[in-house]
Amino acid sequence: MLLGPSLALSAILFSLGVAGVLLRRNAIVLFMCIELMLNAVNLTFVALSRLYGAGGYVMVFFVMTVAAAEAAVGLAIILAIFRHEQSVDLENINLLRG
Amino acid sequence: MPVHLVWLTVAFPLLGFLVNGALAFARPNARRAVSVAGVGSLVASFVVSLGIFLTVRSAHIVEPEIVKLWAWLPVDRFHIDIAFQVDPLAAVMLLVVTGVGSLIHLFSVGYMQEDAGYARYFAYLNLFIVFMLVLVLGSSLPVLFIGWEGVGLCSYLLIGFWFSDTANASAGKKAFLMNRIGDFGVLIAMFQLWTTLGTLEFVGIAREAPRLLQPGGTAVTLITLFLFLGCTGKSAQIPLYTWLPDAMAGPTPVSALIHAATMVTAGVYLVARTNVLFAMAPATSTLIAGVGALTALFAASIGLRQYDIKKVLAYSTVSQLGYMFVGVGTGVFVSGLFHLVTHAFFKALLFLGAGSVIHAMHHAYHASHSHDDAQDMRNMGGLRSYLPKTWVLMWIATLAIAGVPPFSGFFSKDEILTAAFVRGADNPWYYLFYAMGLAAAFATAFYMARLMVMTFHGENRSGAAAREHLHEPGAIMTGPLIVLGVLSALGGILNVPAALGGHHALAGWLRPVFAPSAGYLQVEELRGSTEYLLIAAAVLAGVAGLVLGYRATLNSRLLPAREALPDTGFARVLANKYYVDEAYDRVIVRPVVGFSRSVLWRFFDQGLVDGLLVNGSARLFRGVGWLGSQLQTGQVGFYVLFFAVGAVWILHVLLG
Amino acid sequence: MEQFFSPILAAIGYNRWILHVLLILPLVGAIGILVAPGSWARWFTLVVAGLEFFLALGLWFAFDPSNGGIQFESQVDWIRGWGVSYHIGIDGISLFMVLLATGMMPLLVWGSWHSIQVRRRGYYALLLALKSAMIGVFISLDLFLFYCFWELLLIPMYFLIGVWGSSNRLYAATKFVLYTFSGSLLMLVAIVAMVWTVGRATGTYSFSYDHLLANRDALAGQAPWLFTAFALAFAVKVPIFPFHTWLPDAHVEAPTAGSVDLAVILLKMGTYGFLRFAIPLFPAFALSPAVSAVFVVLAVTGILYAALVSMVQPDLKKLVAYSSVSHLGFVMLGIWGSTVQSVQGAIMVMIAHGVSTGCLFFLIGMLYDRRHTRLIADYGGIARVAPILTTAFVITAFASIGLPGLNGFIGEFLVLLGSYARFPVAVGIATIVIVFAAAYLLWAVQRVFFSPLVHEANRTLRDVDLRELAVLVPLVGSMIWMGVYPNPFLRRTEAASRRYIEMVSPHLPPLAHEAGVIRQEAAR
Amino acid sequence: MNLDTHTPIGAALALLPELVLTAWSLVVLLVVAWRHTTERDSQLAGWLSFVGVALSGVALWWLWSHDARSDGVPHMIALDEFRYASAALILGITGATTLLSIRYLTRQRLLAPEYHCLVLFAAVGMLLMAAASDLIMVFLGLEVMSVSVYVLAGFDRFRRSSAEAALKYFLIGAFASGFLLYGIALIWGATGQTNLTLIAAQLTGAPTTLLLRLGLGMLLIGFAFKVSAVPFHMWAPDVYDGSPTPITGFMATGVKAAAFVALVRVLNEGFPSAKELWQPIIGALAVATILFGNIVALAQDSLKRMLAYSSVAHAGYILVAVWAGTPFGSGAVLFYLASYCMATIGSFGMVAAVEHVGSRTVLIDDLEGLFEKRPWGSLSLAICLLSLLGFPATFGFVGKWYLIASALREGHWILPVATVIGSAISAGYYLPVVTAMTFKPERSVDAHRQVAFSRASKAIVAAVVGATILFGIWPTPVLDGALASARSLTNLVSGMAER
Repeated sequence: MLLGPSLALSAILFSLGVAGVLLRRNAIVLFMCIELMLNAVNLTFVALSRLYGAGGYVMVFFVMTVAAAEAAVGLAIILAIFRHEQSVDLENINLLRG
Repeated sequence: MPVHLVWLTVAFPLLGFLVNGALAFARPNARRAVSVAGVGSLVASFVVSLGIFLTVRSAHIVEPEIVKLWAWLPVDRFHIDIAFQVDPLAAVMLLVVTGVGSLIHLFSVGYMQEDAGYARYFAYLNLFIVFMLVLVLGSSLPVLFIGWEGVGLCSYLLIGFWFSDTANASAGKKAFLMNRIGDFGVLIAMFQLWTTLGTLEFVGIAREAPRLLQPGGTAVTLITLFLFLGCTGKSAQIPLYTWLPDAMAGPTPVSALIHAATMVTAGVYLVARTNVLFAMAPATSTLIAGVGALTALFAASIGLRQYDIKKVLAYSTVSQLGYMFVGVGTGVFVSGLFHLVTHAFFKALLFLGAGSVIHAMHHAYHASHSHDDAQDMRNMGGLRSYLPKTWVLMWIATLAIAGVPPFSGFFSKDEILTAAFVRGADNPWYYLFYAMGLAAAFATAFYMARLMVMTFHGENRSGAAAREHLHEPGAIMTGPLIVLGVLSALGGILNVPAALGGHHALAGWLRPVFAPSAGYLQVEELRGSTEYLLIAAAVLAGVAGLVLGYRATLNSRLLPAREALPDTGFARVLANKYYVDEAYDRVIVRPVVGFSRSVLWRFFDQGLVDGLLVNGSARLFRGVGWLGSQLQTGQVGFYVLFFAVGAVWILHVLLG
Repeated sequence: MEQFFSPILAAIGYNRWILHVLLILPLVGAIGILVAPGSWARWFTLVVAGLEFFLALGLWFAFDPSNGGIQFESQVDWIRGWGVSYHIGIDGISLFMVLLATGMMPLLVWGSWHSIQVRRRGYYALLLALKSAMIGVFISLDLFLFYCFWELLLIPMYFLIGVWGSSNRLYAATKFVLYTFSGSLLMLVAIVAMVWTVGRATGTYSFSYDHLLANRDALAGQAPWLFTAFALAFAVKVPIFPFHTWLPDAHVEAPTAGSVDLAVILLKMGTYGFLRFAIPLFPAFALSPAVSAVFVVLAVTGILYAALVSMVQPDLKKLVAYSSVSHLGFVMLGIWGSTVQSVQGAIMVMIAHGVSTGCLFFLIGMLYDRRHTRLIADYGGIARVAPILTTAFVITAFASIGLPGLNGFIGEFLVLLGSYARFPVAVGIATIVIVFAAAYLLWAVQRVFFSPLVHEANRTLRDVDLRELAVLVPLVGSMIWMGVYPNPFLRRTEAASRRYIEMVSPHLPPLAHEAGVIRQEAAR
Repeated sequence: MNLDTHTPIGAALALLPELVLTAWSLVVLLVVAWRHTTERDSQLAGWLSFVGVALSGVALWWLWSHDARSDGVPHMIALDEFRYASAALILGITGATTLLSIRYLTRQRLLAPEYHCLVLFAAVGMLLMAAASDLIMVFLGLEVMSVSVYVLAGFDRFRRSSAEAALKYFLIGAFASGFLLYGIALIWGATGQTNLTLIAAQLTGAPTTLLLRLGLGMLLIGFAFKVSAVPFHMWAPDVYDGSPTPITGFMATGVKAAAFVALVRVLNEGFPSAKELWQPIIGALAVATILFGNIVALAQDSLKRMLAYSSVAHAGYILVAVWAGTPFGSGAVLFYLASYCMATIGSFGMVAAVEHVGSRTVLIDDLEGLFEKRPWGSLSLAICLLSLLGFPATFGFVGKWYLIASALREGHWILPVATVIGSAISAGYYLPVVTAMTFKPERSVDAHRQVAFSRASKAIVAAVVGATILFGIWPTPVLDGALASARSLTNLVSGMAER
């Protein structure tokens, strides 16, 4: 049984994703880190499927679909901002504040 | 006349007040109507009073007759009616108030004839009589207090009668405030009485006090001390006397009625009314006598160096009130009241006489377009040839106040001094009070002689132009003077002591009133020789004062006020009344106002409470809000950091 | 009179509908004004106000003085799920508050007839709406309902000050609302907590005052903080020193009618709250020595402090505002005096203060209408040109000073007399204020009305006209009436006061009172 | 009527409102595929969407009136009054948003009728969240809603601030969904269930495992973000500020309402036995949110931003009722949501009307003297703000009592006190708006020339203001409804009889 290590790995991946979000300033990179988080969760689902049956696999598909939708929307938004800023560096995106 | 009609004595002046009050707004120049309403109501009241007096006399009313009008403050067990109490004391006071009041009203008709506020004047004067009668008739302390404060109100209005002058308005306000300090005492005394005795009616007090109070105990001493505080305010004793001289700003008849004959004696009346309490509190009594003696001497000494004729009389009044308090403080309530009555006669006479002089002087100056002070005695002199009737009558009053036999003042003053001396046997302080009283008697005679000389004798100093216009006022003003002159001369008959062949008529009359206190006061008999010695001493002091005052003043070089040199040395201290007013102003008034303004209002109210706490907290919240909005940097990274901190916290709570 | 009116009132079922009508009528009037043409607004308001007053007059006769409990009571379910009901009624304490509120109405309209030039419709509508809320506060016997009216009242007042006030009105209006709103929010928590606590103990969840009162023992454990929450709300409204600083600003900036309403009704709400709710619900805590000490000290401090501060105000309205703080200190003292005398005295002070301070504000408003200044220094010698105005002012001032024979004295005297047994030293100190009260008012009178006429503009100042006289005469008349013959007032409040004392007396420390303090001394 | 959600027909019926709305939005999408150029097209799409919302409402009413219940243990879709009530609220919000948007879009030259489809899609997501009795459904609903709203936030794509708002919302939102999803996974791992009722059954009496705690924590983080609880709120002011105004209103009401009803259902249905785990967290979040939201709102000059912070603060209030974790509390959540949403929609409707064409934000000072020109509009805004403030005779007043009562019933007083302190502070920023409108004169003669209401938005504002006052005075029907709905939340564990 590789349940423990699998869960641990997914936790590590998730944390890496979080850390990436926290540390990086590029919108695209940030988005990729978020995708990493989602995939870490997918790993959890898959790992747990060993325990609880196929429900986990179904879940993974759901998540992948959602992630795809998010990616589509997200990239569009990033594009839109790029058109305004000529950059996707989040440091520069602070028109709204206070 | 049935006793229950006593309310009529109040109703007539009240009616007069209403009529005159209405006329003051509607027809201020209807002088005849005003005179009729003003004087007529008083005369009617006097007639009723006389009827009541005769009834009390013939029916031998000993127990107070309570005439209830309506329930005023019925609150649970506390129940106060608007009710009048008719007994010998009330009857005497009724006569004095309405009698002297009528005379002064009559005098006013002449004195105020040309004043624009004629109707207003009579309205106030009538209102005063209403309250004064409520004061002397009230069957309980709260009802008395209505009158007590009411006369204060009228005094305020009448002192400030010519309100366009700031000084007059201020004097009225000062009088009211000083009186209020005293009223504070009366109120506290009432509260304490209610808490201890459960009653505020005079009958109840007389009944319950011996039962519930320990003679000489703390409670009764406190009560009487607070009551006496009230008396010092109303009757202008040290330390609250300073308003009375200022009160001379009012029209002179007002000074005669309110500030000499009636209102200011209310304190003495109050002590007499609640005599049982004072009899049970020897410590307070001693204090009263001491304060009275001190006031008598102190005020008399100031009177020695005043130039304003009314100021001299004012200080004289303060001084004579001191005598009365020596009397009631010594336990001889009858003597105090006796002096009250005789003083009402001669002091009213003196004031009205002074009024007559001022009236003449004022007219003369007015006619000659002079702006000199019509009340300054330095501008008078030699007036006897212009105002002969006034001159004679005022001499009668002077002899009376100086205590020269057989004028009225002699009897009353002598009784007080004798009693004080006698009391000295068991309380040596009273010897001192006696000595002070004697000295005051000398000073009194001295300044009265000075007043008479400066006003009526010697050369006239009012200026040639004015001199031609000086003349005696009409009969409407001299008439009352003559009546008062007779009373001043003969008033002593009321209470001639046994030593001089009398039988204490007034004392016998008032005995039921003072019966409750009799048990607490030991009456000591005097050996005849001592009594005659004391009489001789009193007379000597008076006569010596008169003679010395007469000669000293006549010999001094008098100049009209504008040419006069300022006083020097101790005389200057006296002329400036020992600087007491200034001291009060510096030590009390200004610090209180300054403290209120800069510390309480500016610093505490506006600065601390409103500024720092109220507006400050608003500003603080806004400031914190601004800081909070500075967190909102617009940086996604920062937001995520915040998010992460929150996440860590949540997980920490759940896992920890 | 009563024998004459009572059958008539009974015949028309007066007791059943009167309170509802009094509550609703002004509101309906307010809506009517909004839909009616603007030019009708004043007359319409006057008619509504007059009608309201006329209807309320019946209370005077229909009220049963011997009954200390609630009268004219009616109860309709409102929010059944929570036990909230539309429960109204009055007793001797609230009777006069309602009469004051309704009696002032015609005077308010009449008194500010020409003062308002802009947005008249809104002004009169708000004035009427305010009245509804005020009446609601005094007749509510359901805490939810009470709280609704309590808060609702802020809005019309807020606009009255904010829109029709003078120069610094924005600040004053905001401060007024923020201050009182914040003060009363904790009361909301306390009310809900109370209902649940009692509900848990009895199984009945109800905001009804009777229910809570009957089961107040269940609250004993939480009394300290519940009472504190109530007390804070009421203390701000009274206002007790040191929560008073909103009042001078609100008074000064409000238009005349607003000032009068503030003085006459609004300031009574706090003390009424103490009498009706805060103390009867938590008597053991509220009247415990420590809490009593706090309130008595605050009351006495307020009495003296406000009088002293009042003395040095350059602005007439501020002066009167501070004097209100001083007067309400007396009410607080009387409430904690906890004797029938002191409580009745407190109620009398409330009534008397309403009449005399209301009248002072009217008078100041009249001066302001003429000269557009409230600064004392801008006046002087007015008595010469406006004798009637002066007379009215002086009488009112003396009523406020507490001259016996006028209304102010009755209450203050009873308060002090009744409280003396419990707090002799405090009463002693508080009594000193009679000197300061005379000082600040008479000084003001002297500077405004007496003294020489120095300002040219004052020379042409008009005396009161008939309209203004019609406002002043009833007020001054009632001051004299209440001072000379307060019996009808005392009689109507006595039973309620006695009931109140009975309600709280088990929790009072025993009083060595009524001819007994020194009895031991006598026995010795 | 009982529905067996295991059969296709049953499932379809159970999802009828969602299905209707989805289908209709596809229809609208088809229509706008051909007609998407003129103002009229945009208006057509708007009205069409409104019809869709109405149809969905009819479906909902049909279910509700037939008292549809699920056969046996509920599966993925809850069939209870709580769902119906919240769905009704959501549909109401959607309809109002649609109507408010029509004029706004043409004024701001945002002529892309897809906007309305997106609103409908978001509404479908919200409905699903409200209906979800399974964590997967919660996630899916949330994502459907979020993805649509991301786009809507950036809909005014030529405005920099709108694009920025979308980006921020998207990044942080996706980040948060990661947490939520991980939470779901871990809970699944801990219990082997995703159905709330079954989770609850699993947890009853069982010791809480590390996995469960971790999962619950992650779940809460995800929800805290959606309801914008402090400190997960940082996105909200910026996003609200940058988005098109009707969308801001939509986010402040619909998104928040959906998140709250889902949260309430998850906590009460799924984790009643873990109450002592989540209560302190919710409580602390509530206090922080109330205080922070209110205090920072004090410092705002921009009307929209002020309302944004105010909506953060209101999330805090609602969390107080969530904290209670009782049917009474859940009722309070519904009730308060209703009152809050009405007032907020009214406010944003007014903001949309006074907003100048272009990108300039509306400052509070810009409203000065509005009363002179627009008395009824100003009055409406004032009433909405007073309802938010919690003044008597408004819906919000009763709502606030309900919230406070729900916490006090549990014998707790810190949260109620925090609530009232927050209310007191909030007077400090609501009143200045009223002050500006009524007390101050206009800046210039034509300061309010641009203010424009369509008849539809007038109707919406009038309706919410009317309801705000009506339910403020006569709240009984709403109260009864809310409480009945809350009681319908299945709770196998404690039985929680109403006291």
